Amino acid sequence: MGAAGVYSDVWTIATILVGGVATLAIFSFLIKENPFFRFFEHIYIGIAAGLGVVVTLKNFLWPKIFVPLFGLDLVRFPDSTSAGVYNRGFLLYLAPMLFGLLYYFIYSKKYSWLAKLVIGVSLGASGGLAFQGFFNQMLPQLASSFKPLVVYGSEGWNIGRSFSNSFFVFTLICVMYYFFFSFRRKTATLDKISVAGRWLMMVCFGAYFGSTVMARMALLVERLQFLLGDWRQALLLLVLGA
Amino acid sequence: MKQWDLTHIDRRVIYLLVLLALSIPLALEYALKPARMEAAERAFAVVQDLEAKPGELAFMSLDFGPNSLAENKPQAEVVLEHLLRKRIPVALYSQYYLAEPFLESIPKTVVGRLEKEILGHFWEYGRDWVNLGYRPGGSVMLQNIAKSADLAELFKTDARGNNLRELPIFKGVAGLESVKLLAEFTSLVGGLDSFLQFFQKKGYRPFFIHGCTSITIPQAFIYLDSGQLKGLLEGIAGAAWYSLLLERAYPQRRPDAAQIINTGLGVAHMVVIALVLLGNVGFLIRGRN
Amino acid sequence: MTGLEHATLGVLLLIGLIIGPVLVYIERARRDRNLYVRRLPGVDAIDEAAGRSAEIGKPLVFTSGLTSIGPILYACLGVLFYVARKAARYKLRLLAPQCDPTVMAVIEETVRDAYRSEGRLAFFDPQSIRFLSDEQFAFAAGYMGLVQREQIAAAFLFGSFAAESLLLAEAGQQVGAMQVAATTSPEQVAFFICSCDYTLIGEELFGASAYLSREPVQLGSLYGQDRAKLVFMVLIVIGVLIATWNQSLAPYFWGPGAGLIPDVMYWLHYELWAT
Amino acid sequence: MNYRFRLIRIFTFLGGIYFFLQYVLPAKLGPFTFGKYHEEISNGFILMGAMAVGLGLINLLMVHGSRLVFRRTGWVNSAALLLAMALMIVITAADWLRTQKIAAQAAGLDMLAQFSRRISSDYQSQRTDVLPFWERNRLLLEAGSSQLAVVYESLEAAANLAGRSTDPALKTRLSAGLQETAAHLKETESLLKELELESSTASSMSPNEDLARALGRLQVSWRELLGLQYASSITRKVYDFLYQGLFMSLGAAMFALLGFYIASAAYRAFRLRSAESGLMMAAALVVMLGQIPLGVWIWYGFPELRLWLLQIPSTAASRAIEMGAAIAGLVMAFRMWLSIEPESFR
Repeated sequence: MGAAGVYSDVWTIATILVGGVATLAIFSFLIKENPFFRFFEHIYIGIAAGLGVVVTLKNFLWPKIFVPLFGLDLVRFPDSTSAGVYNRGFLLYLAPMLFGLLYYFIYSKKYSWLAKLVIGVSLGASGGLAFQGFFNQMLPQLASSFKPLVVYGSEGWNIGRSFSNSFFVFTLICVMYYFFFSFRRKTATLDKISVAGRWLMMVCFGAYFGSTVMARMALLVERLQFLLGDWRQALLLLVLGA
Repeated sequence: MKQWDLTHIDRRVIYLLVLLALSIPLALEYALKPARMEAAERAFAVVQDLEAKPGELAFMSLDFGPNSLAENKPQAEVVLEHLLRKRIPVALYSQYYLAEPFLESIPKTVVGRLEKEILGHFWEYGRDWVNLGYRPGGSVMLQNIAKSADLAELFKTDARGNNLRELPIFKGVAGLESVKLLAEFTSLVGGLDSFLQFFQKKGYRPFFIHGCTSITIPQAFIYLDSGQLKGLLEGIAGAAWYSLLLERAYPQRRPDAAQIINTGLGVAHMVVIALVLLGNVGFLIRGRN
Repeated sequence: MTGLEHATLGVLLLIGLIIGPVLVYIERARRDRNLYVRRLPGVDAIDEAAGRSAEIGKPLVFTSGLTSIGPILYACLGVLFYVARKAARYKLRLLAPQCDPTVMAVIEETVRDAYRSEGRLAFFDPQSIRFLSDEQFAFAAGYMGLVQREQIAAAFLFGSFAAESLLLAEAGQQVGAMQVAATTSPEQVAFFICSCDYTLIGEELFGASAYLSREPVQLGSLYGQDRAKLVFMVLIVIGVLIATWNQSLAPYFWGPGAGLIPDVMYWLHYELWAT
Repeated sequence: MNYRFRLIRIFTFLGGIYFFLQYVLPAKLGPFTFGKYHEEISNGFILMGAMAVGLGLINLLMVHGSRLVFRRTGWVNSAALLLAMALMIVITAADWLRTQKIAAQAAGLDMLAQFSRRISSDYQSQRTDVLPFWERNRLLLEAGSSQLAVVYESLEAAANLAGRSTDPALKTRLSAGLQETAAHLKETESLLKELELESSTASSMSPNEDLARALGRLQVSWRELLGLQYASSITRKVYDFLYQGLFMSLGAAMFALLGFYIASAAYRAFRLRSAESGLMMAAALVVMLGQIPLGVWIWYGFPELRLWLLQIPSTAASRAIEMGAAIAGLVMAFRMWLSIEPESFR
């Protein structure tokens, strides 16, 4: 944000100021849990809850359900003709709506089993959906694992790529092998494959950890930039009363 | 008081060290010389060799939100600055709604800095750069861009509501072939994929340079190796090296946020590495006793 | 990649290859109750953590993080059921902070059932199933505060986690709780390993419940699942060998385009995959 | 097995049957086209889940409401939570309603544009089941005039705001928007007067077509202007205060905490205790050295080694983990759908 124009407005300054205070409140947790953090923790949960309710209404319930259900997207012209016809099929939305209300029976001692009906339907639905999800996710991954172990390029045998591909396949097999639960490992070799699988996983986790350090530090820098930049200026403005 | 034990440094001391490592370079605006990044050098060369005739422009897609701001924003700033210095008109656009405010704020900061540095020269909205705003629709939108024979017709207005036909920057601009360069900055791999797939038409593909975050470097390198990307800014380090190259090409330029942030992040990494090493030294000493 | 809207014949075959062994082995497990399962140290730690909690009389926490309703949640429920029974038996407080209302309903039912099965339904406190927020970091903030204020003795972090994993695990670490974590997200495992006492990696999350209960249905499906994985492993080996032959060896020995063997994987790739 | 349990099983099965069949069966099965109502059916399921939103709210109200009522420890914080929640609901809803209203106002113009186009197309296709076009044009003129009066009024309000505003950027944007909208308004007005109202045969319907286009342009610029006006209203500013100042800042701060924690976790956990932890530490150190200048100064090969570690072993290992978990997940999903469960559980 540029300097002069932005600070002309009281609300903008207030927004920046409270942003810095909120940031410091969260950071204060680093020293220890304290009332300052606790207060903003509760504010955060409250705001998120309020936002969540309206966002559900605004982004889903209203446009996807209520608008077609009440035919609000139909245009009525001054001569009382209209574009499009109301589709009564949308009345069927009332069924999942009423059925979804069964969730609230978990508060009843006697009828809490009714809530299990709607829970069952949602479990069943996610079970049914899993088939498509599984294949759309796994098949491309499977196909892209078919790497040639030996690679010939225009300059002959490409040792580097051959090694990389072989190592890739080796890692894949070892780690998959590690996750067998039900086969007794009868020979020492098989046991070693499993150990190799575990070691290779540790390399993977370490590498992910290392590359995440940069992303997390970068987020922290962004906050510090804000505190040392916009927030400091807004604070000065407040203190000096300019 | 117990003896200094390297295996049990209080966590608050560690937090303090991280805080100091990151904020001292920021507060003092101090920058160390960044490391050479070859992929960023290639990106620099692409922009350096770029020439735009009237009716040609560069496209920048800023597809990042607050979460990757610290890495993607300096990248976007240095590339935009380079383009503006070379007087190549730039159209900024985004596929990610959280990026919307940056489409205005980033060019404004860059232009402000340039005008302060090179007195008497001005960069005007509508002539040197334009904000096309956030455009929903993802890859469908990209396909439409590729198919369009008249981009002004496709986009119609800029984010401020101006008719694109009335802006000098769009004078003579036809379809995709008028776009000489595409620079995309994102932390999302999916965004890059769809640009590679759809931002081209038969027989023509603009030069494509990309700015990624440290996490997505491995995926981005696959496309750099295959030649689909002509240059790559790898996280903040890439932006810092690019910034240094700019300084070499334009000696009166002052160090910017990219190099300062890069210094802070580098020092913070060193702190972490040093702590790990110290912990192990303490661990080994204790083991021996 | 959006993928396929509808399955092809090949996919149906694969579904059969995955589900078939599961059904067969569930039957077998019903007859033979002493099926072998590899030891999972993280799972043994669950008992240890519950025991510790009973010793010092402080609460347990079980969270499924950002898991939404689906197979992963279902796998966690087995462990939750086990933990909740322990809590009911030893009269421990079990806290379950939530971030999804529908998941909350499922969790509440499971905990209630666990208390019922121990004959201690009267001890079940609905307020211990606490909704925090459906916003990732608001949930994390609430969790951190909760763990500190309640000074918990043990934490179980089972399910899908994202960037907040380290926040949750460090909070427990700071109060000295014994922590057992399990997640299928490879990016988050490293953080759990650094901050928790035991971490179950990937599939071990699914194995945990079977290992704990030794129920025939769960053991059988664990066995079947291993066989299905074997199928995928064999597919990978075949695919790699064919790729090596067709892309490198055949062109080298016979010249370009000659000596190729028919590609089973081509079938997998195109017949199975493309519409 | 009692009837309740059986009923739950049946419902669970029914819940999954559509998605399963939709995937397993071919797109066309005889006269059936599977997936024709896919979006609506999916919405139905989402709707069912969305009904549970209240569970979270009820839980929050019970926990914090009781704390507040009985003044238990922390009741001040609970009060703050409930207050923040109520305030956020009110403000977000107000913000939404205002934007909704702007959209509805603009939609009024859009409706007229559609009507005008329809009059033309109905005339050309010689539709007989509607009023004759000159009478429809008369209705269009009537509705149009009253709509344009509304636009006029709002222009005055916008001009007022531009006069009062102290923000120069807003001022220029407002006056630019005003000018443009006023120009489009004039154009629309004059086109409205050219509509054919008398003769029973029109030589051409081009006035109607022109009017539709002008209305479209007016709609765009007016909407922009209304949006601009709203952006400087108090509701919007309070919303920004809550959303940007609190919600986003708190989220960013929580995320930034990870920067501190990752350092202390690395220090604590990366020890040469065993081969496993040693390997993990070595990989992490190499990757970290590969992404900072220091690493390159020590050895030029660190960035490349980092890349290799992430591209080859890490990708392979995480793919193997994901594959295994996905297979286990599919088996679990299948069991879940058919309720193949031990009796002790559920």
